[in-house]
Amino acid sequence: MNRPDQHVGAVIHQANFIAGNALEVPTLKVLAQDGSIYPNAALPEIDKDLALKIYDTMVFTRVLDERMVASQRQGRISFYMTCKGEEASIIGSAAALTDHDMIMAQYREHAALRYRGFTTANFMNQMFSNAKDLGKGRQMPIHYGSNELNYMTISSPLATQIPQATGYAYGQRLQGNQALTLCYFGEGAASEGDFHAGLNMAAVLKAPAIFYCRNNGYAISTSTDEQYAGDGIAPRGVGYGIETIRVDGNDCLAVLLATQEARKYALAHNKPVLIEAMSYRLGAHSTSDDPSGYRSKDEEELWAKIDGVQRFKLWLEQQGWWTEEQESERYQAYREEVLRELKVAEKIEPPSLQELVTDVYAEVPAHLSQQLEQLETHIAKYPSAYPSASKGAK
Amino acid sequence: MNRPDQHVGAVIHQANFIAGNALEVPTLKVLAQDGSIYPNAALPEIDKDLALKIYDTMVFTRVLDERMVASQRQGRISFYMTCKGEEASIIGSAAALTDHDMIMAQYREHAALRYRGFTTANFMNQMFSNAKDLGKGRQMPIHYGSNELNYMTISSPLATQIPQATGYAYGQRLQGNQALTLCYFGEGAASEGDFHAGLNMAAVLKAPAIFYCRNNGYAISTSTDEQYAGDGIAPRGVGYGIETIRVDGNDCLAVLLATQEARKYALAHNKPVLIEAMSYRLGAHSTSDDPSGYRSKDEEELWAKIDGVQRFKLWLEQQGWWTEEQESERYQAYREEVLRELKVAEKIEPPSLQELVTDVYAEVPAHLSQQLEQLETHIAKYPSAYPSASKGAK
Amino acid sequence: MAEMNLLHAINNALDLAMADNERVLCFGEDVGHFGGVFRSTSGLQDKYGKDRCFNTPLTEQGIIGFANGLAAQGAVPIAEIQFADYIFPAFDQIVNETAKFRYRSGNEFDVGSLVIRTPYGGGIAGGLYHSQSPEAYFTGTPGIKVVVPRNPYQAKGLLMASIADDNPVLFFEPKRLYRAAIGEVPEEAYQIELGKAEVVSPGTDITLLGWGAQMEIIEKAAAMAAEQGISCEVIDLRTLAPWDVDTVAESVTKTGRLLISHEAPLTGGFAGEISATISDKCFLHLESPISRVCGLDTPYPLIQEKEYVADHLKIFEAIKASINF
Amino acid sequence: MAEMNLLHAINNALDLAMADNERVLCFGEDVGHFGGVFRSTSGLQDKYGKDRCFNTPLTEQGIIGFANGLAAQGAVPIAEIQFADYIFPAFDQIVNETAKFRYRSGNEFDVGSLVIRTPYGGGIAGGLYHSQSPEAYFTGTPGIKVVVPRNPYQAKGLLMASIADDNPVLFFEPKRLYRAAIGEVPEEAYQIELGKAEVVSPGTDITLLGWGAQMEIIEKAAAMAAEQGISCEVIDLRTLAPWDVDTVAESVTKTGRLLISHEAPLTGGFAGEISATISDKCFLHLESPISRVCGLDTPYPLIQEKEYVADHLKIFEAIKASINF
Ligand SMILES: Cc1ncc(C[n+]2csc(CCOP(=O)(O)OP(=O)(O)O)c2C)c(N)n1
Ligand SMILES: Cc1ncc(C[n+]2csc(CCOP(=O)(O)OP(=O)(O)O)c2C)c(N)n1
Ligand SMILES: [Mg+2]
Ligand SMILES: [Mg+2]
Repeated sequence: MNRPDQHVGAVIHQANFIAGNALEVPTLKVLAQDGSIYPNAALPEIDKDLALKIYDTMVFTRVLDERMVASQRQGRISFYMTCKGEEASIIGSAAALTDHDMIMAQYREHAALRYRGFTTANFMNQMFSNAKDLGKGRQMPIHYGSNELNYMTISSPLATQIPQATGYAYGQRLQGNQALTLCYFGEGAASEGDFHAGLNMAAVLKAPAIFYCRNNGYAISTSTDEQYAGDGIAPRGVGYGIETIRVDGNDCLAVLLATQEARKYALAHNKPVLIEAMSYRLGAHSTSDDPSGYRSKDEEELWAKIDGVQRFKLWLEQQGWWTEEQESERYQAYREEVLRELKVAEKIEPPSLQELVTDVYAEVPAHLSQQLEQLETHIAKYPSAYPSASKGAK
Repeated sequence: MNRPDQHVGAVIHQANFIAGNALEVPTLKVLAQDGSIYPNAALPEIDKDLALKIYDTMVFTRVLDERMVASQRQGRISFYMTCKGEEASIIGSAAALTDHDMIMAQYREHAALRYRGFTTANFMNQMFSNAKDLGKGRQMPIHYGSNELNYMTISSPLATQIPQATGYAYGQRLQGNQALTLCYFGEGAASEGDFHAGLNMAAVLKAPAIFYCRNNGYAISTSTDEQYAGDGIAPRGVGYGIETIRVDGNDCLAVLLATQEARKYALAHNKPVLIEAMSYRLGAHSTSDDPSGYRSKDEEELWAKIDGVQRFKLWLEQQGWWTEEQESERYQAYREEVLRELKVAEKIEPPSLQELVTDVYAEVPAHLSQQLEQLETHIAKYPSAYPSASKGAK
Repeated sequence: MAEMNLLHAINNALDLAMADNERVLCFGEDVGHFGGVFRSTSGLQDKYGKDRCFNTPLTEQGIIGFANGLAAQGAVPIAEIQFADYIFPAFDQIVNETAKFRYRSGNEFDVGSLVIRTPYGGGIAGGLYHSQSPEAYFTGTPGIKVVVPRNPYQAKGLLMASIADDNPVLFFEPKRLYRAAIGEVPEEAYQIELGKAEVVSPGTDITLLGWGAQMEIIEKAAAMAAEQGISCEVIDLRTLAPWDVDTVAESVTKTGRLLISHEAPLTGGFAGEISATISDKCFLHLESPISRVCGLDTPYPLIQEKEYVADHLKIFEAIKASINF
Repeated sequence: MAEMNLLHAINNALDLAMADNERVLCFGEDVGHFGGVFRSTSGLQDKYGKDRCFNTPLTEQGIIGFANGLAAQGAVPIAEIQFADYIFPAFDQIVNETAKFRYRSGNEFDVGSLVIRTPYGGGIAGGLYHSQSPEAYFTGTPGIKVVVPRNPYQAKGLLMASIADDNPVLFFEPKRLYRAAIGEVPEEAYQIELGKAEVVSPGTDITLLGWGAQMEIIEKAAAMAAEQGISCEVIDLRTLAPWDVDTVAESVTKTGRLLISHEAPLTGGFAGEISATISDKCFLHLESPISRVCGLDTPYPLIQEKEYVADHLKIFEAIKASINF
């Protein structure tokens, strides 16, 4: 029942506006820059195994990013995007989940996929669009996905995954299997209408989803002051009646803690949670981008200094769980592995010509079979003009 | 420059979520139910002339709504929507503007158009889709618009006017003519993606727009608890960094005060303002709707008791500006006027057949001229089958 | 068998689908307690609970985004868009997401269980925002099926087939017929195969092709033509994407003439695609140009609706013109 | 005259328009300081200030909604959608608002000053979300004009005409040619009339029709055909809505044959509409079926792009098939 007194809290008799910055949003920090824990800080549930798995994923991601940017420069792959600067944020949040939880990401979160178990070969096959790519060579590099690992295939149109995450989580709730959906998106994507729809619906329909905003300062060249005029994305949570927390995205322990708590809350109450992780996109937007056109080296250096990987490593060392020796060994091992798998993947043939028409529908309809047939006839006339025929793939 | 300390207010070391209802939004009230002013309440700028113009518009709107619902029942017009219950909210806000300000409404705000000077004949011509309808008989009843009166023609798709209002206001700011745009929308429409886009862009691009949410408890059959889980629409303003106020929508003086202050603020700072007016849709959603299927009589009566028109009238009487005699005279006069104009309008011929193809483009392109020509030839063969030919219009 | 109008037939199909599979969900604006503004989901919330039949907030892009996620999760969402005129805010979710979900993931994920229902079409004095027939925006989008029933029996069978189909289906309901079309409908579950056109009445001189509410008008014109001794073969396309080229081509090969009629404007309407394809397939059999009788190339008007629409008289004249070519 | 690539030609057109009228504004994602991800608005913010050339938040529905409002207010907005693949969130604002603004208000209000620019098309290894050619979604929408240039000279002249035109124009830019197409372009302002197709090279045996980046490929096929003694009349449609039926019909009446080629998938593509119209107009002149050489009916692929596209070899084969019919 809609009652006249429903929304009436306090009554005022002067036209006092609530200021645009009325809501104070504090930031959760656990790990200081020197690798120590803040006095009185709560700790996430973490043991040595988990800590090392997190750090291992960080190292792998750094190596992968470095290698693939180089490969793109060499013309071996067409495109790449790094998650440099946001590893702590991405891996810390992924580590708070169980494998049954669904991850719906934007694109810059391959570290979470690695954390889930995507192999180096899996990565390479996708980026080289070869016959072993789970996505059958149909999407640009970094558009990974894996049903087995509960990691939804990336879609380029921004923010579309947000209301989808709401639906996915709603389905999970109805099935009652204590799993939820974590949805990543950038502070830029949060300007899309789909963000609004997804969060509001999640709150109203009680979908156990964690909406995880990676606020990394930029949407391509657009800085946050041209993206929003409020205090970031967190205050919007309150607009939807959603429990919200802001966290230092370069603080892996804070991210882990916030996400663990969010997961418990979401499942216990069948409600969404919004997390805003403050971090910085240390690299270019993508290999097609040159950030020197829109931001200063000074700014980049300021952020590089508070890097989350370094911070986490210092903490590991203080725990006695990691040494410089292990560090260089692991980097070395991953560099070799990535290079080795890269060389394997780039030699694997492309998907067969038939894959041009599969998966448009569950079965190939008549008109697509005909189009494929005509194409095959045509290619047979000009085999040298088409890679599929000239490379002998099929 | 994006700095690491940019969004960092307080720092916390425990995962304390901000509650979904963390923001306390008070409600502005000036006029008590008995027509008295709350002690210490600020008053809007209002004199006798303005007060009587407001009340006159209230009376006209009540009469119009009553008559047109009856006309629809009689089959004279196809469709109607009343603004019953929200007159104080709509007229009070319109009265805070100058004639140069643009009004972009949703559909339930014809009282604001009347306040601007739309004549009774104007209303009737639109609802009877006749040749004198400014909209050339192309839209359903109540989709009014007037360039002269700076009242944008209503569009059925919900919320589309919200980002448009941002653009309009941006254009007004660049022209520097101290005018702004007031945009009305329902609490239901506020769930659309266009709401999010429009408000965020207004805040970022500094558009002097007043976003006026009529929270009337329902979107057709959907009550507010199925529309949002937060504390109404107002807290969203803070999410965008927009100055915001909630007002008792049945309190015409509070609405007038809030809107007058909002206008001053928006023009002085080139910034948007969000107003949420709490009220109730006393009537059915439209003449196609029967609310008994989704809400109780009790609820309706609860709200009818705190009607804004009655409240404003009591205040007028206490000022000595209005009497029962004037009241019945005015009602009588408007009933006669509406009936008279209705009878005139329903006899005016429909727009000419040519209007079928005008205004699709600025000029009628060749293919549409041809289509019209073919149509004319066809109609000439079957004149009795087509109203335009059988009624002799053209 | 029971006598049902088109609304009842749809309500009945939804009811059977929900009873059969607890993963079937119905939702949209006003769909829950109220049963939808046209009442097609009437009674379903009472029967199956609020978790399975519910109101959504007022956001079409959200409804379809949510539905895509649900379908990917394994549920069977049946999402309602209140009027087809209001499907456009969801256009990105449909065209870039629903339609490409399976393809882009290499079949790792799909939304094949999704059905989107929406009332379309004119004839109800609804003006430009309650009368549109936007099917052609979707028939040009690989990855979705588009279905339009013409009467209660067809509506139930096609809807049940759409729910069972392992592809996302856009199901357009002719709202003008919701209460106007009444017919015998089996009470038990049944499906009408998607992708197959139906020869509604055989004929020899010209093929008349349409779908949805337009079929009634085409049949009226065919009756007028019959009085003049012209024998029309009337075909209901039923599934518009992917469409049944063979049935249409076979008919046109026989009759030598084709007329297509739809409510949407001529230019860019789906009749153009059909005409292009059939011209190609039946080039040597066509005895006159393929005729398209459609809405004018303007938004849908209000007061001049009668003049605007592709009515039986316009179709009748076009049949004669085709025969006399 | 100066040598310009297609990007320069567009940048130059925008520059001249902004210099000429202070009510002209350019905006969109990354359009401001950075000059757009393709750099077509490069330098404009420096020259005309942040109020007239600026970044917007990342919301296409917001960009076009905002642009509609600005146009109604009397400004001359030139809104950029970063990729045509991302125009769909703005579909409602374009199809229900932009296109119907003047009509629904009885000309009380209009958004005739609006231009929406967006890069479209494939050939850049962009896969399904950086390669789409969505023109047919708009050519079926009365109330907007749709324009596609094929080279720098055309781009500047057509864009300046679009800005001057009193109707909303959707301007699709062939991004594959942004840097690849280079040509002589006058430095001063000039306009190329909208609504007129251009006979790019005259011929007698078959008419080849296309637009945008596809023209280059059509011309390559025409050259191959010429070597075989087949004389092709090549036409660039340029304005797709409303389109120049007369020029095409006249050509086909002469040649007796028509081939249409576009990047978008076959089914529901704009070639279908053209084929249907020309079949009707030129029925007695057609010596073979109208040929459509288009993308396959699938989303745009990545690794199999070469096989997928309507290339010069496929067009050449189709020309021969048409001649030998
Ligand atoms: C709907 C849509 N619009 C535009 C784009 C082009 N685009 C790709 S990434 C990007 C910026 C995204 O910024 P943000 O969400 O902050 O994520 P980040 O890149 O910083 O991780 C843009 C505009 C797109 N992919 N989809
Ligand atoms: C995009 C769109 N979706 C759905 C509708 C159908 N519709 C018309 S009014 C309405 C409810 C609007 O509620 P609200 O915004 O609260 O305004 P109120 O009627 O209460 O004044 C709906 C769903 C529409 N007109 N446009
Ligand atoms: Mg970002
Ligand atoms: Mg409401």
